Amino acid sequence: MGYSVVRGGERAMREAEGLIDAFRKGLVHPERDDLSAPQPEAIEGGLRFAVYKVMSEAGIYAPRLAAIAIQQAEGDLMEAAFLLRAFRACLPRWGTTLPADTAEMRAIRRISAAFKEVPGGQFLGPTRDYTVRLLKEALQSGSNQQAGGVELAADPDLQQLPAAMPKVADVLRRCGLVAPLPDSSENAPIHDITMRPMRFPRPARSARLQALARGETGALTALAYSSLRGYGHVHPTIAELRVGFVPVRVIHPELGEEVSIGEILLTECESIATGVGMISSHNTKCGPQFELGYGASFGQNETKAIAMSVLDANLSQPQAKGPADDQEFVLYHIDGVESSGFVDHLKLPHYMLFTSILDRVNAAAEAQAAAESGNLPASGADTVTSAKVRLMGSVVSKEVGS
Amino acid sequence: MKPLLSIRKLTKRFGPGCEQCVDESRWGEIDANACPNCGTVWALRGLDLDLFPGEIVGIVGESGAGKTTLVDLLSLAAVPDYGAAHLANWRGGLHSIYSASDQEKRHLSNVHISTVYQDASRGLLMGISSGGNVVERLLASGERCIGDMRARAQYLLDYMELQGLMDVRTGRLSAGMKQRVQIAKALVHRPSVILFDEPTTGLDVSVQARTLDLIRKAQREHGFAALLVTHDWNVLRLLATRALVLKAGRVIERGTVEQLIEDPQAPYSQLLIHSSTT
Amino acid sequence: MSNCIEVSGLSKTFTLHLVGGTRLNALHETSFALEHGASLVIMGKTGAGKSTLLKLLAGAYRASSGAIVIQPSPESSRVELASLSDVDLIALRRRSVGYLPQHIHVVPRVPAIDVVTATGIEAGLEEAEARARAEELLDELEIKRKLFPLFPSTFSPGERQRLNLACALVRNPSLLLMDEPVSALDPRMMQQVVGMLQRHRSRTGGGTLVTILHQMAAAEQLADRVMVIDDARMKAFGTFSEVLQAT
Amino acid sequence: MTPATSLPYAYLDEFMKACVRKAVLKAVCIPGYQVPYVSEEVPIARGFGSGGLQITLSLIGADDVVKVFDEGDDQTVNAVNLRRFIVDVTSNATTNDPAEATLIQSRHRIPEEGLRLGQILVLQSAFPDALRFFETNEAVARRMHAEADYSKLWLRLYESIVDNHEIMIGGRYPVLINGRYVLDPTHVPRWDLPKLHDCSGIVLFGAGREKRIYAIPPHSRVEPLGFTDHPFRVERFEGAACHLCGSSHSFLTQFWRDDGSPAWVCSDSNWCEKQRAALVQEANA
Repeated sequence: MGYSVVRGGERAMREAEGLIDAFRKGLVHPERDDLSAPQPEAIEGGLRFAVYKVMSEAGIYAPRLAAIAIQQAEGDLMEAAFLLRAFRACLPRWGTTLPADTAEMRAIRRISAAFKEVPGGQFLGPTRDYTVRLLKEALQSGSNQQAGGVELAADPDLQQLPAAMPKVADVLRRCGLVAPLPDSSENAPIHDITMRPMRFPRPARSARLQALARGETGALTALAYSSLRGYGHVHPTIAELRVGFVPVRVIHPELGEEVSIGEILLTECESIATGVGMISSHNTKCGPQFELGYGASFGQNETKAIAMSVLDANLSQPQAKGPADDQEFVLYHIDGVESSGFVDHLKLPHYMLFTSILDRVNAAAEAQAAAESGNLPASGADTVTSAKVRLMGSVVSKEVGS
Repeated sequence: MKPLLSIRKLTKRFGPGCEQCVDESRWGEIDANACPNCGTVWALRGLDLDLFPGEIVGIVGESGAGKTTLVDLLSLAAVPDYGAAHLANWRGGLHSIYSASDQEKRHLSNVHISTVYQDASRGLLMGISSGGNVVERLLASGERCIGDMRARAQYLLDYMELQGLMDVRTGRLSAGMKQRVQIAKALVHRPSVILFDEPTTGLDVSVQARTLDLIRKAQREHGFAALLVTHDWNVLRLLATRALVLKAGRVIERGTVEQLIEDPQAPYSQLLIHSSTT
Repeated sequence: MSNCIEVSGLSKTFTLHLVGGTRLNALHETSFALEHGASLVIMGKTGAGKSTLLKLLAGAYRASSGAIVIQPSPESSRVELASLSDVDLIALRRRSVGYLPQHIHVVPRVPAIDVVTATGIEAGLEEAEARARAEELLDELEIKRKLFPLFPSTFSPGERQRLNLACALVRNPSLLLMDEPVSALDPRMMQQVVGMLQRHRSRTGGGTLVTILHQMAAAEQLADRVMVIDDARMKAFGTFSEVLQAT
Repeated sequence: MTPATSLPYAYLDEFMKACVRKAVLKAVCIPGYQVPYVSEEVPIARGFGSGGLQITLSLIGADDVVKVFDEGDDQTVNAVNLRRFIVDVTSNATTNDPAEATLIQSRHRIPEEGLRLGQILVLQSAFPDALRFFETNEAVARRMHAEADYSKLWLRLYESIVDNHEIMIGGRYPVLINGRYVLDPTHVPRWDLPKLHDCSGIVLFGAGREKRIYAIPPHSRVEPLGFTDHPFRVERFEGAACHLCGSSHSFLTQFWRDDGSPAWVCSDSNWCEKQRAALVQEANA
């Protein structure tokens, strides 16, 4: 079977899109034609964690648009994040919001692994952490009951949520366990990585946090897990994890004063790099102070927020104990759109590259054969067109190089 | 006088060997390391040596002659393909040290046979304090009192003129200092044998002289026997009393240092002697 | 009276591989015997083979053919040099056979007094005793006390020669081989050394000497026996007067 | 939730129970050795106690009385969730009082009053190997264990003392079992380690995610690593006392009142209740 060139790019691509819709219905349930793609509202309601993941990886808080992207991508969340991020790029940019003060978060869930009780109390809120992962037949009976899980209130009354709660991190700062916050005047201007590219070796922390925030959940989780198992120096204790609605404020263009333009659902995690095994000596030099790792993500995406805080702590005090300590390694490989894109690009035709490789391999094979039989061929004599490939047992047909 | 370490027919090859090169009688024909027929590299071929208590024997030869292989074999970092080595103060010298279990081998190289490498990173952990490197030997043999261990380490580091460097990270020391930390580490258990693999090669002249003097002083006071691998005749003349000349894994000549310098017999030894700078 | 040295059919040929393997006959078929307590002086032109013979006796050279049997003192056992292992040869040279080479090599960076003392310790003396003898010998050899802590590399040839002489004598070797021990000394100092060697012979109760000398005056005082070597061959061997008549 | 009738007793199938039991037997025969075992998924997340649960579910018998507690408290969410699941699949009796329990599954604590003969304590373990944090290569770490070559670990302790004058290890303090294997006792505070020594109950460690089971059989010699002049030391509470039962000789944890002021409370909630009950009795007597 010869190695033939794929031809007729244009027509093939058009047909491919047509096939998508055909497969959308026929592949799974060929006998049912009443099944249509789930509507965005259904996705937004029933698949909210998918929406949260796509929103946070796209870097745009738009649940409805995320739901549409998921529908269009038939549930491929990497593709959906890509669609949404591409769409975001074409939106006009009006300005930047003021830094949100997450102390003002109306939290629906708030826990701490460091202290049993914290100012403002801990409450579990909606979580599957402590449910039994039994594949429920209950779904068939249609009840929205959490089987065996914590009884979820029928309709959570969002108004009764506490308006604000002190941050555990501030308590730690008072104890001297964590370095005090520099006052806001010293903060460097935010480095917006959608406006200016990150530069190494030391990207600004704001740039690092943005890259982590837009990172693909799986990649972040894998790298954070590697740090926990010793391939990085951080095994943190979660000081606080909050999930809730945070008011978004801007300076009104005409009135010139702060105006709240609504609320967004946010997951925020702050962890202290306590380390396990040996408490590393580098942070006992100036008294026992620990690195504070920060992670935040649109919607409710706790694994991602925790993974971010682990990697943030790792990258702020890298000790070269493993990949998780290496800024470039982490920040270059966690963006889902970039990684999935480049991995997929291998599907693109690489005929030119492959042909030139075959030429080199062939030349080497011939030179080797000639060397063994004593006479060296004149180098460079054979051109690509007359290349006879004995590799892989198939003879390259003549039109390879034309 | 009974030998402290008697080595018989120590052989190490890298490769399968073939009927042509396995046969010892024909080793004379093969001058290069690798057997022309099967390409097996014979790093060491049938080395015999008796090391007596308190003497320093030189091992001379160009790189690739098998000097480092010999050090690896005697420091139990490698296992010979053939041959044996008996250490008098281990199981009464009745068993070859290669019959020792892994644990016993670690004990041997921790207590009885120390090694000072040319490349300090082979002998030391660069990430910890130099005192820590010395103390590791004591910890490995069960010592559990910080005070005693630090006292012993302090004494040895001072002995090696490394005052005040006890808690300094080894990686930050100069090359000459690292070698002296290695020597201090080697002396921890007052070993009967110390292997020096080109200990001062690459050091600048004054540091080299100082280090060699310290080795001589330590040998005189601790009385250990030593194998000194070197390619430098001056180092040999300073420390050793007799020596072996290695070429392509075989001993081509042996004698007192005086004999080898004044009256080298083998062509290769004459070449080595006359190519030294002074 | 048994012999201290018995040499039979001794010859030495150098094969210089670096210059095409040319062979150099340094000594040819030499045989002689020297009884205990005797003092042999070897004379002859430079390059005749005198140093070669002495180095063969000291084990610095390995004989090409022939045999050398040495019994350093009447009580010690007779040994054939070629059959000695390196370790035994080293032990012999440390204890009972002193060798003073012509080109003096001095251990660098060791104070003069310690060089001599260490040689004494190697020979088996206690440290204190070795140091005392060393000081006594260096005084006798008129090495000034302020030179004791200095490094021999800073010494003049004469001082180095006397220092090496002290090293040879500190061990009271029963057989002493010396290659032109007084070449760098003034006549007065030479006489002083010759006197010391005489006293050494009487003190060790029959210490045997083999010395290469050019100075006739010293030779006359020291020699019981004289050997003349010319062109790698032993031309004469006998008492001082016999050899004088023969040449 | 009514369990699906099809679930076997104690949820695990016989194959999985056999694997765990064999691993437990081997672990008990070689105290301190980390026995690899196939750790199939259980309906509890990895890192939330799957290993401990597998051991409990494999060893539990009809007449066992089970106590499940986490960080010393029977009412923490993870403890509640695990206990509810165990009861659902075994219908065994449970208790908060370690004295009544025959099988105790715990995370990060050993009951303040220790164990008695016949009791089994199952500790949930995240990282089975004490060497892993300076020797990330498992093959090398296993060889170190095989040859009892712990000089690198001791060197770490030495260096920690050189840098900080203290052995800077909080939880997971390495202990030597019968002078042979070094074992990682999980995040239990150093306060609990003396209870492991010559303890009359059996202590089993289950690391589900890392697929290891290891054990401390009864009356084993358990020595936390320490130097003669820098010995192992438990946590110090300098005058703090539990604000509920006033005890100052139990492991206390700090917490923050709403006004932000710090306070202390017993970590072992059941033990604390018993203290309070005793105080009340004294008051009435």
